[in-house]
Amino acid sequence: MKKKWVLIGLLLVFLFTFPLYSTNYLLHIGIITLMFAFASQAWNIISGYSGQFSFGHAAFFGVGAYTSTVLLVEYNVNPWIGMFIGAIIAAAIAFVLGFLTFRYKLKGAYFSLTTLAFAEILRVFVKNTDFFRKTMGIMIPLDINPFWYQFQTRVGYYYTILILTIIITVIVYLISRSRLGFNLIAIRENEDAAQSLGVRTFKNKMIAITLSGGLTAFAGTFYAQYLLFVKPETVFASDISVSILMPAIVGGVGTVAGPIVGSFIVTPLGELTSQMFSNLAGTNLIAYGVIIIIIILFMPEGVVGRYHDWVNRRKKGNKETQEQKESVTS
Amino acid sequence: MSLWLFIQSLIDGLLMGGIYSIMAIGLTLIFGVMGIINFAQGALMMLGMYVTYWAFTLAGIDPYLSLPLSAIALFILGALIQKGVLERVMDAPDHNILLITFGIMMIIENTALVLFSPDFRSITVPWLSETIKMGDYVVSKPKLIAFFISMSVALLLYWFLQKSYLGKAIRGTANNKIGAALVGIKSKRINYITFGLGAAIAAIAGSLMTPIISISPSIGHTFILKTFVVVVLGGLGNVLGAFVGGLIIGVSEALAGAAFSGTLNELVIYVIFVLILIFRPKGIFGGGS
Amino acid sequence: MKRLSLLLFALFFALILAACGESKDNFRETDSQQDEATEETSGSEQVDVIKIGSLHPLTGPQASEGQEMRDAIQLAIDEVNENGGIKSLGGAKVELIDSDSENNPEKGIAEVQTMANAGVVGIIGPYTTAVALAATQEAERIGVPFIVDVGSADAITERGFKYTFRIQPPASKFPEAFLKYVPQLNEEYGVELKTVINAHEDSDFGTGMANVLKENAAAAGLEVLDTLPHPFDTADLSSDVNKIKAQNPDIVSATTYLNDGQLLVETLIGANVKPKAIIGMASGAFSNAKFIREQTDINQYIMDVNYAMNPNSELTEEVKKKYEEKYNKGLGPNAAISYTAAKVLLDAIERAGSTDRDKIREAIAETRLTDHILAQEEIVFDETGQNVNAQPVVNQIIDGRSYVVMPEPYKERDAVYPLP
Amino acid sequence: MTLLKLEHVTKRFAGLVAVNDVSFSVDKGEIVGIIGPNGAGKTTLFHTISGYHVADEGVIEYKRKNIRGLKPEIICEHGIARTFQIVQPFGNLTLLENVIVGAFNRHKKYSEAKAVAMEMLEFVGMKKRADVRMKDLTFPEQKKVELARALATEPELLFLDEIMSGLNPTEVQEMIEIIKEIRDRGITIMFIEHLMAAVMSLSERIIVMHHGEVLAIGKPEEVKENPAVIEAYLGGAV
Repeated sequence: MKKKWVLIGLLLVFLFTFPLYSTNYLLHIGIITLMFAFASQAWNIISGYSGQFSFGHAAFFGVGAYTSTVLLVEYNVNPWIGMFIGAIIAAAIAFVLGFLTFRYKLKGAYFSLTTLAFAEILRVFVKNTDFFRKTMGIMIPLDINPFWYQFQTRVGYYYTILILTIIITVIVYLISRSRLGFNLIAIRENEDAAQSLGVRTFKNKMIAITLSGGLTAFAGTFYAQYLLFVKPETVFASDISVSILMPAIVGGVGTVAGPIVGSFIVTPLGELTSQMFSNLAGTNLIAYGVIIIIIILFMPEGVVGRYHDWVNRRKKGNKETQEQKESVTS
Repeated sequence: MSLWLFIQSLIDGLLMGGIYSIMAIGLTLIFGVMGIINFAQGALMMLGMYVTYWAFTLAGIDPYLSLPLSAIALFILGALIQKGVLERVMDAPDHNILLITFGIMMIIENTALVLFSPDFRSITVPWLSETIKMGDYVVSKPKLIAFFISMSVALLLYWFLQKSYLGKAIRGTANNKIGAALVGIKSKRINYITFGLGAAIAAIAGSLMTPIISISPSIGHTFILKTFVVVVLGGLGNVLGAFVGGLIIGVSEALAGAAFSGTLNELVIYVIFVLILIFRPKGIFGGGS
Repeated sequence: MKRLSLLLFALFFALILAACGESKDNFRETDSQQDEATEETSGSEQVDVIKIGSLHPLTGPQASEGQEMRDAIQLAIDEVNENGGIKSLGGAKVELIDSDSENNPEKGIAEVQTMANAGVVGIIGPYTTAVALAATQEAERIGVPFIVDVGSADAITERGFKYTFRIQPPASKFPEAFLKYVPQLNEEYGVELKTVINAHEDSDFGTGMANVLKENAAAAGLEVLDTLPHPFDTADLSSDVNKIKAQNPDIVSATTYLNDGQLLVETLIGANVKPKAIIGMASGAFSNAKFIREQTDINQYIMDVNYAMNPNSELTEEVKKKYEEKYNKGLGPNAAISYTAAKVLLDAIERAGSTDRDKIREAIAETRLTDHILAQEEIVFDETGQNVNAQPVVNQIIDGRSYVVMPEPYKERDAVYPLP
Repeated sequence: MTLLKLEHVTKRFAGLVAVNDVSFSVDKGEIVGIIGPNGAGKTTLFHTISGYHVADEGVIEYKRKNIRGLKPEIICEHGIARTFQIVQPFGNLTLLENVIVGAFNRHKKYSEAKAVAMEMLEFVGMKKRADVRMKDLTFPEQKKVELARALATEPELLFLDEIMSGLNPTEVQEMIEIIKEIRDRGITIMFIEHLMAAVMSLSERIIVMHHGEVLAIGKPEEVKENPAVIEAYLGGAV
């Protein structure tokens, strides 16, 4: 137990001091890594804990990006506030999506494909709506001022997303030890059994998807403020959905540390392959695909899942040897 | 909308629907039997296109004659993918399998990019280039052929699954793995065959598309999402459903395209999709083949 | 298995650190970055290799164009190297660092960083607007000159950036040119083609031009009957073509990429739709070398209002020939723009006589390049960084070749207008 | 005091009548066994009362409130818990976590739920292995944990569906003791069981079902001598 906290402490020290010895490039990679760790952590709530696998979290990401941007550009609303409004709207959309799907007990592939379609609906809607400037996208005017969510250097963005990621991780940790968390896992593991124990499955799933959607929007707002440009093709793309779910799966679905560990593998891995295989375009993506497949083949429960398994087995082993000793001595 | 526009759109929609259908049939077969949502289906189709393209360009083989060639080639590749990779994760959670097929898609697409270059390529087949004209209405020859082949594949596959021994074994595996194993069906081999068949059908779709559009390594993206819609519409795992689903999507897309401005017709497809999922979650024709 | 996971983890970090540790980079941005660049090079000008960067989509649906453009830059570099390198720097050789944007803005930023760390003195790219906006902003922060070869949104050069330059005309110039040239064509050839339907790919590239065309058509005496967007990777345009057929316009205008442009023409012909003119606006198909050469049974007399190479220049012919010999494909206008961008950058390095990014930036700003292959006057940048003389011309495909048909002095031959 | 009352409850599946016009009542503190040949509708009856099936006809009253048509989770909140004929574990969770899910039914705080869960694990004799994953247990062990999990919801009425099947004689004896102790804690119990010795020794009353209908209700001795019951069992055996 203590060892765990020491590790977390060390990690936090590393993350907080990272800008001191990092290059600008590494800081950018760190920011993107944390951003997807954040989004993946949000995804984890509905998909990891309650097992409802969403393939369309780009919907909420995009809503976060667009809401804060439109509010800023059209109505001069501060993005720090716009961020929360975006989250509320995304949560509302998630609520509707959840209501439609869970009400009719959609599960598995059907749920995944519905979320995918939902993200597509939003993308097509935005790109056909004059109010959102169609496919032209919206640029955020440069106005460097932390009060307006714009920082002189990358360090500001880094600490913003770092703190957001820590907050969401704490939230997920608290959920994982709460009634809600246990209910969600119970739903994932065995819905019938969960019901027999008084778990209100519909209500819990609704809470999970609403929370998950709303939180994902924060990452969207951050993305928009970081790049100062949003476009339906970039923020509602299915690529974004994949980038959101990949860290959690690689790291370990339904674990608190999974999405973070996963993102620290997946995102740098993409960079690494593209640097190592830069001579021939495409080879980098082949390498990336191969490595992702290998990771999933050999660690189907994700890196953190593997680790837990290993710890469990070691514990069990220790206990057994202890018991043997005891039986010998007695 | 004038009557002419309506009828012409209907024709175009039906023909395009035939193409969506054949894409969807392969996908639905794989899902129905193995429960895999195969993201690499579009990439497999792309490979089928290249087989036909090269056969035509290098050896002058007519695209419809190279159809068996691409089907066989992709059948083998599909079976190998199943044996080499997917077999190891058949019991893993759905999301793992999904990501694996996603990885396979990346590998196939970018290998094609490295081998064939990203250039758009197209073939011109003289006897196909004339359209059939009936008064004011026009019908594209390669699309018409694709439509009929697609329908034949759907019927053949349906017949195969219902009547042949192997087909029954495949259905048996789909319904009950353990039960099938008890009566001596080797589910591993059935899975090779199923994924191979799915890939072969994707290849047929690709070959049929080659005279119609330009091909490039990333062409699969154009179809994959729409194909998912079709598959769900027809009921995951339902072959005839996938065929009819394809027609429905083709027609609604064309009619919506005629009726609305912009690209809102895409919206129509997804809205139909979500409505179907909500009110008839097993597809219009119920699940299972 | 746990060992494997830990190993992988450690490996990634180690390699990333190694990859980035090679070149030093400071973490405080903007001002200090430039100081360092100055320090690095101000001591002596003994340089062996000068690196320039290329940022284009080399994978994914836009890879075809992206690789064509990257190749053109390589050609320009090879030419300089074969002619003794950068003379003002003692014959230093130029090296291309090429990178794949994957058409993804955050990837674009990372690549700009990587290239800057690798020590490039300037970057050329990136083909699409979303990447252009993000990448130029990053280049601005670091202080590395970024020459946008293709990247159409007007906004790219409207943000007051010092380090951003653009060769191609901004998007709004194309519909403006269309509205200027079509009435001229009407007058010159004695016809009245007034109604237009505009089919365009639906990203900012096509949509932006469609909007300008629609707003200003009436003033030019033209009428836009309908505007038909489609996704660039569409597999079917029969809906759009049916609408065109139903409304029977004089002119079909089109802003497309390659495959959708070709599909549009094929579908028009298949549906027996015969407008009196088909005129592209910056069409990726109608100015594509391969389309022009190979699709002769469908492309006869198609026009395109687009940036183009200067057909009456020997230099152009020479470059075209070299490109084709080297890469076994034709040099299209996009690649020509990239080639020119490389020439501008190389010329600036030569004049700056330094690898200092600021000095090179200044040299680019002072560019006066007359010896180039584009159909425009000398290349000069205004204070926003826009190549002011960049202008679209009217091309027409006749018998498998594209000719400039308007305006003087680039005109090669008379247009066939309207379609016979 | 009547705790549960069924009146003319009928449940059909596509023409097949699984539960036919069943009426009975259970008093607080009773132990009632349900027996009957395979396919008699026992499990369907449990499912119908606990909300997994909705009865087509009839009234199901619990503490004088109609609970017909309520969802399983609501019925659990009302105070009815159950185990399953085929165990339904949360395989990837530890025993403790499995039981905590149940304990959260009445307790909102993690620490409280954990304490209750520990107590229940101790009660069924599985405390030692609290940190083991459920899927690593043997079948009889899983049954015990499932019982602890159901008890952790703090029910007043407990349904046990063939909880002794697959247990060896020692384990059966243990289980009988556990069930008696549960009854002593004031929890009313209804259980389906094939093991006649266990049924006879535990039950205060027995309900015999056959072809979806109630064949007989009564004290063990009465039921044992009921000619219709003998007939049904012999008939079923042939």
